[in-house]
Amino acid sequence: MRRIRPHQTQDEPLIFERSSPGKVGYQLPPLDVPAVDPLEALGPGCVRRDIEGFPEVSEVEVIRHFTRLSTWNYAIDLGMYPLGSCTMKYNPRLNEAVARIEGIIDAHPYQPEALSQGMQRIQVTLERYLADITGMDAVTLQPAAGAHGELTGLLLVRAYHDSLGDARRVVLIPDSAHGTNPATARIAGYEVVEIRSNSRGTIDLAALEAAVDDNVAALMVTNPNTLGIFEQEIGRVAGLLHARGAQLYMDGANMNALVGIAKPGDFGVDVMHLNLHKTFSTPHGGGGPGAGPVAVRRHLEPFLPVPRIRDTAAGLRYDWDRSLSIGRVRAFYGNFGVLVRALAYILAHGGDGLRNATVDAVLNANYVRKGLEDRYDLPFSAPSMHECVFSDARQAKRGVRTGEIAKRLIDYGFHPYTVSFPLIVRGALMIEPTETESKQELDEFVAAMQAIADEAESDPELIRRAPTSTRTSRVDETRAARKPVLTWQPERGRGNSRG
Amino acid sequence: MRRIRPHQTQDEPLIFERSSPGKVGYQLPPLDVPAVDPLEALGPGCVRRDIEGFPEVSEVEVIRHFTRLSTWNYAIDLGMYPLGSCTMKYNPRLNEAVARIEGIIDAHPYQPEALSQGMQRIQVTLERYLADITGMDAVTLQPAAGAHGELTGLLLVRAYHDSLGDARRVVLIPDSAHGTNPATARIAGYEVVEIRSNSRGTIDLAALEAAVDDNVAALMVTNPNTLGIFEQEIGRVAGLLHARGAQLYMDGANMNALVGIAKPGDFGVDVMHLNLHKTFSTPHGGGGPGAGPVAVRRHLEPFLPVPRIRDTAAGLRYDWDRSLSIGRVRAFYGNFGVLVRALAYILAHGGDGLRNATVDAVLNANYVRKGLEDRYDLPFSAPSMHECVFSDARQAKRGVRTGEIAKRLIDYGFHPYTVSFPLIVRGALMIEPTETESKQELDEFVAAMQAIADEAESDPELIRRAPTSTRTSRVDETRAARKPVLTWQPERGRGNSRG
Amino acid sequence: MLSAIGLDSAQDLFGGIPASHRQSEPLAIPPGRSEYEIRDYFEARASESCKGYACLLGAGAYNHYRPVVVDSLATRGEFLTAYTPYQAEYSQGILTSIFEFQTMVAQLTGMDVANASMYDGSTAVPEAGMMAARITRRNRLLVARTLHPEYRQVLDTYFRHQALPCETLAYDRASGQIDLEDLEAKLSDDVAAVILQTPNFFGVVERIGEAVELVRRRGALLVAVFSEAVSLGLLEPPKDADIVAGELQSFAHPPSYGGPYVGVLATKTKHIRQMPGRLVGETLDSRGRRAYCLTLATREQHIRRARATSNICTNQALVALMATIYMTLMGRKGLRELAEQNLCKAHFLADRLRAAGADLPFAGSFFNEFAVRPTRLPASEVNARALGERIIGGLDLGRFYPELAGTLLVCATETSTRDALERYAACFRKKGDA
Amino acid sequence: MLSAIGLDSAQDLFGGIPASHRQSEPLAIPPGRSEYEIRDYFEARASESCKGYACLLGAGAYNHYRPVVVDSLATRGEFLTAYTPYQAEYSQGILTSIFEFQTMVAQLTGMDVANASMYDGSTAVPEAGMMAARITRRNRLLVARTLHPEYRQVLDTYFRHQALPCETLAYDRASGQIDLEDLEAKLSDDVAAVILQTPNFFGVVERIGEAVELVRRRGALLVAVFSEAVSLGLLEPPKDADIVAGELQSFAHPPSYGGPYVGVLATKTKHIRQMPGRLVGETLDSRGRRAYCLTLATREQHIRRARATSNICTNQALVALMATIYMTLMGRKGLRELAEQNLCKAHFLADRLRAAGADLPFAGSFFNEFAVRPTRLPASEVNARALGERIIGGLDLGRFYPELAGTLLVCATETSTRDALERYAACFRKKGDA
Ligand SMILES: Cc1ncc(COP(=O)(O)O)c(C=O)c1O
Ligand SMILES: Cc1ncc(COP(=O)(O)O)c(C=O)c1O
Repeated sequence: MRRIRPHQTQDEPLIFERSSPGKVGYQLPPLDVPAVDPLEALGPGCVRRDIEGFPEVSEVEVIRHFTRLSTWNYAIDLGMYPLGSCTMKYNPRLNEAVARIEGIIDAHPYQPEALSQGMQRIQVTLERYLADITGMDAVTLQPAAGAHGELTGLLLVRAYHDSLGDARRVVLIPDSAHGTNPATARIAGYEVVEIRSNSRGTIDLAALEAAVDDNVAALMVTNPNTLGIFEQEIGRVAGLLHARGAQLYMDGANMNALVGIAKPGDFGVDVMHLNLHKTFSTPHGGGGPGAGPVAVRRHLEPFLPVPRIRDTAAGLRYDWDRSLSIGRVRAFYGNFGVLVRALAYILAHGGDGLRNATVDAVLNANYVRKGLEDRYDLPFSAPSMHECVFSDARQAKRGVRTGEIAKRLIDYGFHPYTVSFPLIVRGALMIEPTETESKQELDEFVAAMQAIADEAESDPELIRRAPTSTRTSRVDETRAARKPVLTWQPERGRGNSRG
Repeated sequence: MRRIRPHQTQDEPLIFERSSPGKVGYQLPPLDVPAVDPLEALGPGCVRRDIEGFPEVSEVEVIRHFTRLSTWNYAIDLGMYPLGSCTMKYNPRLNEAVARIEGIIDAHPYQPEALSQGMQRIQVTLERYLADITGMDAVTLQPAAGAHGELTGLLLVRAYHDSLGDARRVVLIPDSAHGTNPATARIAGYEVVEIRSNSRGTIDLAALEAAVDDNVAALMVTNPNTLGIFEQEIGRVAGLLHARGAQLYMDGANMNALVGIAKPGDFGVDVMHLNLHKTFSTPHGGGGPGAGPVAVRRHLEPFLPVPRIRDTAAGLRYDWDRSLSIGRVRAFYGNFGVLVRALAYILAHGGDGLRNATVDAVLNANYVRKGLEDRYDLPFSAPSMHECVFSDARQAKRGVRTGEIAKRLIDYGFHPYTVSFPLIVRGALMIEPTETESKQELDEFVAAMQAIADEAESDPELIRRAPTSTRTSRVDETRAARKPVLTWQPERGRGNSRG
Repeated sequence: MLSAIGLDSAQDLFGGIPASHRQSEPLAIPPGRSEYEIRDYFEARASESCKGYACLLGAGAYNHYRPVVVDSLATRGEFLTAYTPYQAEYSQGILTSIFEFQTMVAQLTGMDVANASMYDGSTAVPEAGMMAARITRRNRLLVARTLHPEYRQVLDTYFRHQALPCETLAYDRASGQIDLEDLEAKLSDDVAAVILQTPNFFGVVERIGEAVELVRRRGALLVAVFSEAVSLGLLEPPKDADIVAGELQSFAHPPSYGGPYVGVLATKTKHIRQMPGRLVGETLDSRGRRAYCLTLATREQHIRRARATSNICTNQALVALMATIYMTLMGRKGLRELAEQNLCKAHFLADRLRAAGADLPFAGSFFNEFAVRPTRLPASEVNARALGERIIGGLDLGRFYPELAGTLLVCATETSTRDALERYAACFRKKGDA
Repeated sequence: MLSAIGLDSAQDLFGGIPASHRQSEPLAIPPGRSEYEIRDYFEARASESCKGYACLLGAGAYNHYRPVVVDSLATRGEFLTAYTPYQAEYSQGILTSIFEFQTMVAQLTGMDVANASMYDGSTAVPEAGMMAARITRRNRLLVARTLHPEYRQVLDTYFRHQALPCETLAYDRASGQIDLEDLEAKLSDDVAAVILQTPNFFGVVERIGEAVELVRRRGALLVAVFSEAVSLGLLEPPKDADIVAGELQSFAHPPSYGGPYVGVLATKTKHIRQMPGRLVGETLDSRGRRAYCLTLATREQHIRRARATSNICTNQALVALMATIYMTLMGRKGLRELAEQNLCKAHFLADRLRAAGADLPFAGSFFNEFAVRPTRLPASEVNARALGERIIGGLDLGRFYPELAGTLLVCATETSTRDALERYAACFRKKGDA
């Protein structure tokens, strides 16, 4: 299989190393009002002399700098990006265009409500669709990402219990959970108790039953879980919790397996978040922005962050007057531009299209699983939903670990899968192709993974040296952490400017 | 010098080899009028069955296909592009934005003139600025590129002579001229007589004098000429021609050496074209679009293509009623979007900025010349303007020719200079850095050229194998021409789909 | 840097220019403006234009949807800021896409090969005419009056000086198609080519098949022209023509007040050496891998100079790339569906106009535009009323065909909403009419 | 593909979901729409917004020019569609740009290090507060009432459940700055940090220097907050603070109805191990060449889980990239010039408003926004008149400060034309006033 070829890429120093005194990349219109002396207006101690070290380059140098840098990245636009749990699907360009429409991109969050009807309409429409998709009763769009949604959700649970005079201290979290879940629970003021998974890879019901008591505020469950397995007993889990007054929180990062097929509201979930930058295709942009709306059942609705939007005779209006609200989790109305993109995605797909996407996502994951299960160890055999998780058990015998297989995949022109997560699988390979990959792309991926399995037998050293096809070979992460260099310093820089 | 590094690039078959039946990349809105049966509306013989072989791919496949392809190109956005005679300067992104403003991009050429005042204002403003820059009296914006401007210009000359009852058959062209000049003269119905250059690289005045007679319609001269040398005798040249009733046509491809410094109208030029895609920075786009406005002295103005724009009491109005006009050279009003970009460029620079750009362009060319004259043969020593022309005489002794030095430059991360042009220099290296290159970039270029000169001495074979750093090694152009394959054919294709 | 080259001042750089030829006054162009002032300037010009109007003009410049993807890709610096791909090893991206362009244009037009682009449809026509003259070594051209009038004007300008006389072929007043009898009468053994457009300027599908037979009999070539590329999604391509010349503006490029557009020229394999313009061919690299490069350059001006097949150099590569991306997105099915939608919209409009009492003077079948004569109001009044409704109405054919003054050429595409079409039809009725 | 995995129907794919949990009804979401219908939908929403209005609102969301270059680069697929750069060898582009971002933010704020971004300014503040609590092992926070009220609300929400009490510091009614006596009175040995914003919510430059001294004496940390990043082009950075938390929206990201923005958190080297969020560090690759990677991940949730410094995972990388490109374009000189223009515009507006009889209640110096009290007309009427002029006037401070009802917070930036400023000032006069 030949998916990549060696080619040249332009090298480029740090922008600071390109600076020459006096250069600028941008011209301002002339000032049309009288000049003011900063020293006079602000007082001498308040005015800075200079921004030392700040770049001084021309426009064409800016263009080249970032264009050159960009060529060192992999991206969905270049090929499959099978990061498990990340749902790296195609990001439609239309969504970028609509988010930049004048009147949207330049709307000010404090502009009069009468001038904000379109912006409010976008919010209530998206809220309604997300409520339908999740089977929940109300949605807040304020959280800026998944982890932020988790925090919002747990604060809702906390406020709910407080309102009943029933303060609780513990949140239960399965050992397969994503790291944000326990981190969030702590920030929300809870203690975390871990629940072990059973041999099927799902929640151990007995362990759960033993752990649930009147001090438990909620269980945070990811469904399908991080093994890509649907929690079949989720109904009983919900029953157990509800019987003791605890809430069921669902981490909806894996909703790409469920949209249009199953609604969390139908299997007992009380509160959940969605990652619009996963399931709803808003671009990852190298690490954000995202949006993490939270959907709740009716009993939690009074606690949602302010403001809510109400439909009044005068039009849509913000409602600030909600005494039970947990308050704000973010200024203004969340990552609005991301919401616009997600709504565009939903409108483009429609109800049926969303369901079809789910079917294709699950089909693609199972196709990859089928293609690789002969060569890689599958620690859990339960049916896979949108992703499948292997372990490096077989390759480890030859001294080849998941992290190295991942690096080798780069030499085949694919971005690696998610490495070493979930933690309950030793040496996990977590693969999520998403629905937007063609059979052709999947076949090439499977062939690459098979070839690497062969190499693990025949030439493990080859894998350990990978990647050899990129401008930067294996990066020394230990060195970076040992003596952190986190900013450019003029003294150091020049020497290895083309380093 | 390390300017490039090896990196991987994604391979990609032809789009036809990616097709799967039924796939589409785009959805249309539902039809809001009754359906019509094509067979009925058009008659059976008129309706095609299918577009055999046309692509069938999804949107993400389209994105990846062209993104991957794009990574195989060099571009100004990646670095210096020192093609002589091509003026590959930085293309400001702002100009792309303004050309896409609603009301401009969607203006219809036949929309009522009352609704076209903005479009006409853009034209007259650009005409006025170009007239000022060239020192001429009137400008037509209709020609679509330089060669098209040449044709327009010669037809103007022809019409002018015809109007005097003085039909002439010959156009004189220096041997250093660009190929479009003689090709154009033929299409305009003239015979071409070549004028040889003197030892200084400029027009041989004696040869010219000998050739000018009453049958000569015009001399087409490039100034500065294709050696980057200003035709110092241009005043006398004009005198010679005018004395015999002939016209002086100037190929303005090299106006980047003159804008704001000297006006062709001041040294006897009667008619000339400009290449907006060179001097005025409109992007080359892999070979166009361009625009080739023609500027004329007053005596040629009556012959300009229709329509002209007149300022009337009712506003700007097209004037079709010009009995002496040569007619149209293109439908509508030329490459309007290119005109918009060029005007934006002029507005951004202003008069002084344009002049400064010229100074920098000439400075950069001379800086490069200085850096290389020790290592490469300089066949003509007259002062260089915006470009400098070397020959491969020294390297040829080691069997290394200009075309090979050019390919080797690729391995240093630079696009080659113009190869083997002008024809009067054996083995020409024609280098035009333009004003938008920084000293840093020029220094790297000079260093690369010097390194290649060293290699020509030490390891000529290395140069002959170049380029080795690109995904495609030396391309066999002879094979392509021997048995031309100009379209993809299904039978052939599959075999080497990742060829 | 000045000192590095041994000069004292910037003035010295221009020592090669005689002082008398240097300008003494600065340019009369105002000082440089900032990005936002320039934006404001063009926004102001745009506001003196068609913003917010529905447009029912076609006539060689068509309104079609433009998928966002096209611009997202075509504005990548690697495409936008590259030169003509003379250096193949550094230009495989653009070369590959041009090869795809050539292939798709050939598939679309039913020809064997196509070049890498011409300036536009209007200039592709004289290039086709000159090519035909070279092939046949004949020098007369017969040109249908139903060819776009501005294309005819360009043809005239090009041919007037080349001893290539052009004669016009009449059209049939009933069908709006070429008058075959006139063709037969004018065809003689010195005719290099007959040039027909289909759908023609009136929107009427031409009788290519019948014309071809007559043309063949006299050993002339048939040049088929199109200005509305979308029609090729549905109409039988002019397979029997010898040369096809056309305009691909409809494929992802907006009207943009007339340009830049992209002309195409396609033909049979046997004629490629007479073809103008750039061609990309398939070959191998030194390691035997498939590669592309410009080829058959011996036809071109930079090699053959005065004897080149054309003087064209810079062409319309970026617009051709946009068309390539567009054709790829729409694909085999999408282009068909698009063409059908155009057909339906135009026929809907025709029905509504007839119902509003207008006459359709031509009986020939049409694709997405057609001629219509208002009967209850003068054409100018119809359009004035339409403007009041923020609709730009059809083109008065009297501009180019005096005998058709008061007849409008209207066009409806997938972008024309039913509402706009109905409102335009209403403008044909007198106030108070049913 | 179904058959390749041994299934008969798509239904079978969902065998893992108990039938009772599968939905029986399809989603109540209308059928998929085409690109142009979606565009129309959002154009319609946009037309129900601020299009065509000049906006004099600031208050945490600022209107500044956005150079086209920013979007041209940030929308390149290689940036737009990449994931968080966990795989360093495949992400050197984004890693390098983040390293540059960290450096520029440090230069701008006068700190040693900055992280790779927080959600926004409002959430950066509680992260800074928690960080201070970890560093000092203390748990009380003192928060200026002049901190953006919505930031304070977010802080409350975060802290209410963490046994981290927040107390508010009064402001001086004359200067609009923090009341230093109140600060001194409330400072005690259990205070982790004092949180001040400068310029504060009223636009007034805060007395950071004086506050720092008091804070230091009690062993607490000073957290300096900014919401208008452009001010740092001119104002002395809060070098003496221990942590700087802020919002970079002003750098190339339009107000976008409140998001996505980009928060930053910067601090002194000694505190980096307590810092939340991602960090990029410099290192070498296996061949000894400079390279970048995410580092100090042991602070983060995916390694340290419940004991992480924060739960943040996805952040605002793309907006941070836009800010990086913007800072690079403006550069050392441009940012200064920009800041000066803002200063001039705001002071011009202030002069005009005073001339129109308005009161500026606070004496503290201001950058590009300030509080103003109309005296001749009620604030609501001033703004209503301004709307009639297509100007969105200032924010009534009564919304957050009942005692300031009828006082407006207005902002002028380089985008505010003199004409708009003058017309707004005119709205402060009674009709017929001089
Ligand atoms: C299962 C799971 N939960 C939570 C998160 C956190 O979401 P975010 O990164 O949007 O904060 C992720 C994202 O990686 C995830 O995969
Ligand atoms: C000197 C000279 N003349 C004429 C031309 C032809 O211009 P165009 O390519 O715009 O037709 C060129 C372009 O390469 C040139 O360099």
